[in-house]
Amino acid sequence: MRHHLILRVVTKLLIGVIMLFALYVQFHGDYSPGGGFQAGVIMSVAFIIYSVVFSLADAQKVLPPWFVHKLMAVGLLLYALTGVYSMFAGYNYLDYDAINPEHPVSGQHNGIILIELGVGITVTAVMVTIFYAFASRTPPMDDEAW
Amino acid sequence: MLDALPTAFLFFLAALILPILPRGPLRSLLVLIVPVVAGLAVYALPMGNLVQAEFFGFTLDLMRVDPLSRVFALLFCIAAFLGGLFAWHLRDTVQQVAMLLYVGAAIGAVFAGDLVTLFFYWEGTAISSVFLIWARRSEASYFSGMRYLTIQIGSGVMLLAGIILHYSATGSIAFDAMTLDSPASWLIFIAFGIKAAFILLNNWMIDAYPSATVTGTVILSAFTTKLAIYALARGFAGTELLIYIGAATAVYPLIWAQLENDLRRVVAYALNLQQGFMFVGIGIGTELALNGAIAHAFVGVLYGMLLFMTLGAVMYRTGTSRATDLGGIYKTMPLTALFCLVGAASISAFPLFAGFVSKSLIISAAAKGSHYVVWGCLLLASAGGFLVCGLKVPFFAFFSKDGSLRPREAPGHMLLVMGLTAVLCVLAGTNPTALYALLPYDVSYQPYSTGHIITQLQLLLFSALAFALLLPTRLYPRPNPTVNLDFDWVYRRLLLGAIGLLAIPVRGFFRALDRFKAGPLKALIRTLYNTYGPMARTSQFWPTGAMVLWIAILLGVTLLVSYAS
Amino acid sequence: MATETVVHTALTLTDQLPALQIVVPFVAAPLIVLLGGRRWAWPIAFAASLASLVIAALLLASVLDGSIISYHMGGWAPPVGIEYRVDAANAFVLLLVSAISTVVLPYARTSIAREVSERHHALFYTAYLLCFSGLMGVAITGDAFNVFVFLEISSLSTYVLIAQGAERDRRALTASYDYLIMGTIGATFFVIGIGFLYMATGTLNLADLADRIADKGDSRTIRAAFAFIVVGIGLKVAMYPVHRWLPNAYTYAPSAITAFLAATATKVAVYVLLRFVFSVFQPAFIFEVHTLEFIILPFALVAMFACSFVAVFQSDFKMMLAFSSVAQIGYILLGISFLNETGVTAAVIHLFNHGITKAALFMAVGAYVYSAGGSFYDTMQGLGRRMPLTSAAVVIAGLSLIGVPGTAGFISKWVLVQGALEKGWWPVAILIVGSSLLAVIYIWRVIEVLYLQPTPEDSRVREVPMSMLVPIWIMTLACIWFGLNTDMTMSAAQAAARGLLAGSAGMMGQ
Amino acid sequence: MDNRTPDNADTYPALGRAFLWLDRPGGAKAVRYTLFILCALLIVADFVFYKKGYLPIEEFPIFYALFGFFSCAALLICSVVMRVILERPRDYYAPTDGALEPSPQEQAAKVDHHA
Repeated sequence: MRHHLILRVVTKLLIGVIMLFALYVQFHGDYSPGGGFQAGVIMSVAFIIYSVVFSLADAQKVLPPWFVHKLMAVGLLLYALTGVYSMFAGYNYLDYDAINPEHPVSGQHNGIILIELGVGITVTAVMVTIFYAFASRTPPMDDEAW
Repeated sequence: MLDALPTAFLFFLAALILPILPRGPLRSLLVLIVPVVAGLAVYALPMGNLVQAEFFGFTLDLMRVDPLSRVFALLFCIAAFLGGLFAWHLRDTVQQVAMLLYVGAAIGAVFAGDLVTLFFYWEGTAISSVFLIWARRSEASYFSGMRYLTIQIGSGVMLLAGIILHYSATGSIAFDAMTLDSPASWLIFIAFGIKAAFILLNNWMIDAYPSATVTGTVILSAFTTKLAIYALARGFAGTELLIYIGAATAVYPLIWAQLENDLRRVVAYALNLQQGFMFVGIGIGTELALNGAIAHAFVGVLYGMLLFMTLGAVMYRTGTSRATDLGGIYKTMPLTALFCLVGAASISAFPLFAGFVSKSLIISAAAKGSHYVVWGCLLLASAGGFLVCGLKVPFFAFFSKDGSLRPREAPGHMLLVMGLTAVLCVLAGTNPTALYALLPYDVSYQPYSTGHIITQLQLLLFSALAFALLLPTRLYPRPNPTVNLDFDWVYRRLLLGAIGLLAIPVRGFFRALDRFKAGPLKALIRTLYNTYGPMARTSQFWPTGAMVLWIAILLGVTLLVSYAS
Repeated sequence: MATETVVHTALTLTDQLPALQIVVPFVAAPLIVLLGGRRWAWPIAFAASLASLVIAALLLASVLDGSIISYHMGGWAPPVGIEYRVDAANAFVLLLVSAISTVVLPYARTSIAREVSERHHALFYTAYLLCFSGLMGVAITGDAFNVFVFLEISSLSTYVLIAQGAERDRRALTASYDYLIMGTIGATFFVIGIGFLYMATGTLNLADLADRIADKGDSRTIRAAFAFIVVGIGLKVAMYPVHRWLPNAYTYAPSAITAFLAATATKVAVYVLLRFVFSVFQPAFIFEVHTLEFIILPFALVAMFACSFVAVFQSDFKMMLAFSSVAQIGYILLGISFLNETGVTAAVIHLFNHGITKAALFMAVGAYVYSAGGSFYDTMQGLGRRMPLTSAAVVIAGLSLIGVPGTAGFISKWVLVQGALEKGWWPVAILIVGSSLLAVIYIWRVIEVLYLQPTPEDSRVREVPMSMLVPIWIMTLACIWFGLNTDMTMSAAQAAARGLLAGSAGMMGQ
Repeated sequence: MDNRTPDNADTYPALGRAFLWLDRPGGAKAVRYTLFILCALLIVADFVFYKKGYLPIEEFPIFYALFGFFSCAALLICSVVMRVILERPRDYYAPTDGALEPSPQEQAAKVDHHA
C-alpha cells in the first residue's frame, strides 16, 4: 500500500493515539468499564494496522514473532504469579489482600491492576499472533496488482 | 540373624546367586554349603511362629517351628547335603538351580504354618522338581516329566480347591489337624495322598524316579513323598482310614517289584512300600506310632538315597540300571556293592541297620492296637520288601551272572557320600536313642530285645531261604526286559482309549459345525462385515454434518423424554 | 469489601494444596514457552506432573475419611466466589489423571521425539500441560461455570495435541477439526445447560445448585438444563451415537497423547456426568430416571455391541482399540443407568480399570509405531518374537480388556453384572457377558498377528527402549495388581458411589 | 572305554578281588549252606529265648520263620503267575519309552561316562 499516502500518514498519527487509548482502558480497568481484555485488543489493533498499512515484514521487525510468543507467556505468568505471591504471603490464591495486608483496599486495587496487565499483555500477544498466523500465509497477490 | 529369614529363602537366594558364579566347583560348593548353613540355622531355631507376612488380607506364617516341622527340616537339610555331595561332578546349571529351588520349597512347605503358604510351596516343589526329570534330556524323560508334572499340579489344584472350601467353611487358613468330615478335608487329604503315593495314586513315583537323571533321582526320592508324610502327620494324624490305605500301599507293589527289570524302578517300588508303613503309623496316631512314622521317614530318606546313589553310580559308569544288562560288577565296583548291601540291609530292617529301629516301632504299634490284618500286611511287606530290595537289587546289580561289564569304581565324591550315608544308616541302627531323641514325642522303646531280634532274623532269613531255594527253579520270576502293566495303564491306555471313543461324537459335532460354518454362519459373518467392517457406514469417516445431525437428534430425543415424563 | 484491617491467619502449604494442584501445571505451561528451549520443555513438564501427583496423593489421603476440603479462590466465600472442593470421588479422579500423566510422560519423551518434529516440542509440552491442568481443573472445581472453563482449556489444547499427529498422517488434521466442531458443540450445549440452571436457581456453585434444585424441585427449565448437560457431556464422553469424533482422534493423534487421553479425558468427562446426574440433579426425578433408562441404557448396549463388532473387523490396532474404547464407555454408561449403588460403583471402578488398561494398550501401540513404523496388523506380523516384552504386555492388558479373572477388567465387569442382577435385569447381564466375548475375538486377532504369524525375513524390528517399556509395564502390572488387590479401588469406588448417590448431601458433606 | 577293558582279575580293586571266591565253583554253595545253618540256629533260638508278643499268634512256635518262608514263596509264585497277565513288550506304551533306552551291550561304541 505504498501508494496510499493518506492512509500511511493517518495511520502514523493514529497508532500513537490508539496505543494511548489502550493504556487508558488498561489502567482504568479497576475503576471503570474496561480492563485487560479490551485494552489488549485495542493495543493489538495498533500493531495490526501498522502491518496492514506498512507490511508484515516491517511489523515483524518491530514485534518479532518469537517475542510475541514470549509476551504471551509473560502475561500469563504475571497473572498466575500474582496469585502465587498471595499464596506465599499466606493468603488464598489470588487474594489481593496479600499485596498490601495493612491496607486491603489498596491491595485489591494493585492486585487488579497487576492481573489486568497480565491479561492485557497476553491478549495483545495472542491477537497479534493470530493475525501473524493468517497474514503470513502466502499472499494471493501483491499490492501492485490491486 | 537367620531366624528373621525363612530358611527356604536361603535356598532361593543361593539359586539366584548360582548362575552368576563361574561354572565349576564353586557352584557345587555353593550347593553343598547352603544345606549346612540352613541345617545349623534350623538346629538353632527357637520354637514358635517366627516370620509372618501379610498377603491379600491373610496373615501367613512362613516359619512355624515346632518339634515336628523341625525334624523334617533338619532331615531335608541333611538330604540336601548328601544329594549335593553326590552331584558334585554336575556341571548343569538347570539341575543345580532346580535342586536348590526344590529343596527350598520342600523346607518352606514344612515350615508353612498356614494352608496358603503350604499351597505355594507345594506347587513349588512340583514345578522345580520336574526339571530334574527333564534334565535327562531324552524324549522318554520329557513325557515322563509331563506325566509327573500333571499329577503333581493336579495334587496342587486339589489342595487349592480344598483350601478354598476349608476357608469358606471355617474362615481360617491355619494348617492344623483336620478330620475327614467335609469335602474340603477330603480334597486336601487326596492332594496329600497323591504326593504321598497312596495305593493307586502311586504310579507317578514309579514312573518319574527312574526317568530322572542319575543325581535327580537321588534328590527326588528324598523330598516329595516325605513332605507329604509330614503333611499327613500334621493334618491327619489318627485318621483310621490311613491305616488301611497304608496296609494296602505296603502290600500292593510287591508283585510288580518282583517282576520289574529296571532296578531303579524296583527301588522306587520298595520305597513306595515303605510309605505304606508310614501311613499306618500316622493312621494309628498314637505317640509311639507317630514317632515310628517320622523315624521311618527319617531313615527312609537315608537308605532311599543310599540305594539310589549306588544304582546311580552304577548307571553313571555303565549307563544302565536294568537287571538284564547288569551283573558281576561287584568285582570292579566292590565299594559300591558294599554300600548297596548296607542300603539293602537298612531298608529290609536288619538288626543293627537303620530300618530296624523305625519299622519295629510301627509294627509294634500296629500289634498293640490289635490290627490283625494290618499287622499281617506289614509283616508280609517286611518279608516281601526284603525279597525285592534286600535280595533282588544287590543280587542282580552286582552279583548274579557275570556279564562283560567291567566298569571303574564310582568317582571319589560318590564313594565319599555313599560311605557317609552308609555310616549314617548304621549309626541310626546301632544307636536308636540318638535317633529317637530327634523325634517330636518322648518314647521309651527298646528295639533291641532278644526276642525281637530273633523274630526279625527269622522273618528275614527264612525269606532269604525261600529266595535261595526258588531262585534256580522256574518258580522264580527272573527279570525280563519287558513292561509290566500297572495301574498307570488306566490313564496311559484306558483313558486314552476312552478319549478316542469320545472323539467320535465330538468329531461329528465339528463336522456339523463345519457345515454350519459354510452355510448360515458365513452369511451371518458377511452381514456383520457389511454392517461393521471397514467399508461400512458405521466405521467410515462420518462427515461433520452427519455427526452434528446425530447430536441434534440425540438432544431432541433427550428433551422429548425429559419433557414427556 | 472490608475497609478495616481484617485479622488474617496465614494459610499453610497444606491449606494451599487444592490451588497448587492446578497452579503448578498451569504455571509450568507458560514457563516452558518463556524459557523456549527444547531442553527444558520435558523436565519442566515432568516435574509439574510429578508435583501434581504428589499433591493429588496428599489430597486423597486427607479426604479418604469422608471429609471435604473447600478452598476459596481469591478469598471469596462460596457460593459467590469460585470454590475448589475435594472429596473422595474427585480426589480419586485427580490421582488417576496425575498418575497416568506421570507414567505417560517418560514414555512420551521417547515416543514424541520420533513422532513430532523437534521444533514443535516446546509448544507440544505446553499444550500437554494445559490439557493436563484443564482436566485436573474440571475434576477439582466446585463451580459449574468453572467446569466449563476448564473443559474448554483441556479441549482446546487437546485439539492442538491431536493435530500434532499430522506429521505421521495428515488425517490427524481432519480428525482434530472434527473433534473441534463436535467438542465445541458439546461445550456449547453444556454452557447452555448451565445457563438454564443459573436461570432457574441463580447460582453456579455446584453444591448450592444441588441444594436449590432439591428445594425448588422439578421444573421445565431444569429439565431443559438436564437434557442439554447430558447431551453436551455425552459428547465429551463419546456416548454412542455421538462418539464419532473419538476413533479418528485417537487413531491419528501421537501415541503418547492417545494413551494419555484415552486414560483420562473421557474419564474426567464421565466424572462430570456422574457429578451432574447424581449430585446436582436429584436421581429421584422421574425425568432423569426415564432419560437414563430410555436413552442412555439402550445406547450403551448398542455401543457395546456395534463398536465391538467394528473393532473386530478393523485392520489397524490403534483404530481397533479406539472403537473398543467406545464400547467400554458403553459399560460405564450402563453402570450409571442402573441408578443403584452397585451400578455406580461399577461405573467408577471401570472408569479407573479401563483407564489403566487402555493406557497400557495404547502405549504398547505406540511402541509398535516406534519400532515397526505402524500399527496396522500387517506391519505387526510376528512381532511377538521381536518385541517380546511389549507383546507380553499387550497380552496381559488384552486379557484385562476382555475381563479375565485376575485382571483389573474382571473386577469392573463382575461388579457391573452384579449391578444388573441386583436390578433384576438379567438379559442385560447376559448381554454384558456376550459383548465380552466380542472382546475375546478382537484381542485374539492381535495375539494371532503377534505370535502366530511368521516374522518377515528381512524384519529389523527391535524392542523399544526402556523409557517406553517401563511405563508400559507399570500400567500392565497395575492391571494385574488391581485385579488381585481390589481393596483400594473397590473401597474408593464404593465411597465415591455412596457419596454420589446421596445426592446433594454428597456435595455438602454434612 | 572301561566297560571293554580285557578281563584281567589283577586290574580289579583289592576289595573286589577279595570277593572273587563268590564266583568260584562252590562259592554260591558256601553261601547257601551258611544260610541253612543260620536258619537252623534261629529255629533253635526260638525255643531257647523268651520272646514277648502283643498278639496271641506270635506265641506260636517259629511263627515268624514260617511266615517269612511261606509268604515269600507264595509271593514269588504269585508273581510268576501274574506275569502271564501283566507282561507286555517293551514298546507297549510308546516307541520312546524309558524302558527302551539302549543298554550298554546294544551300543557298540558307548560314550565315555567320565566325560
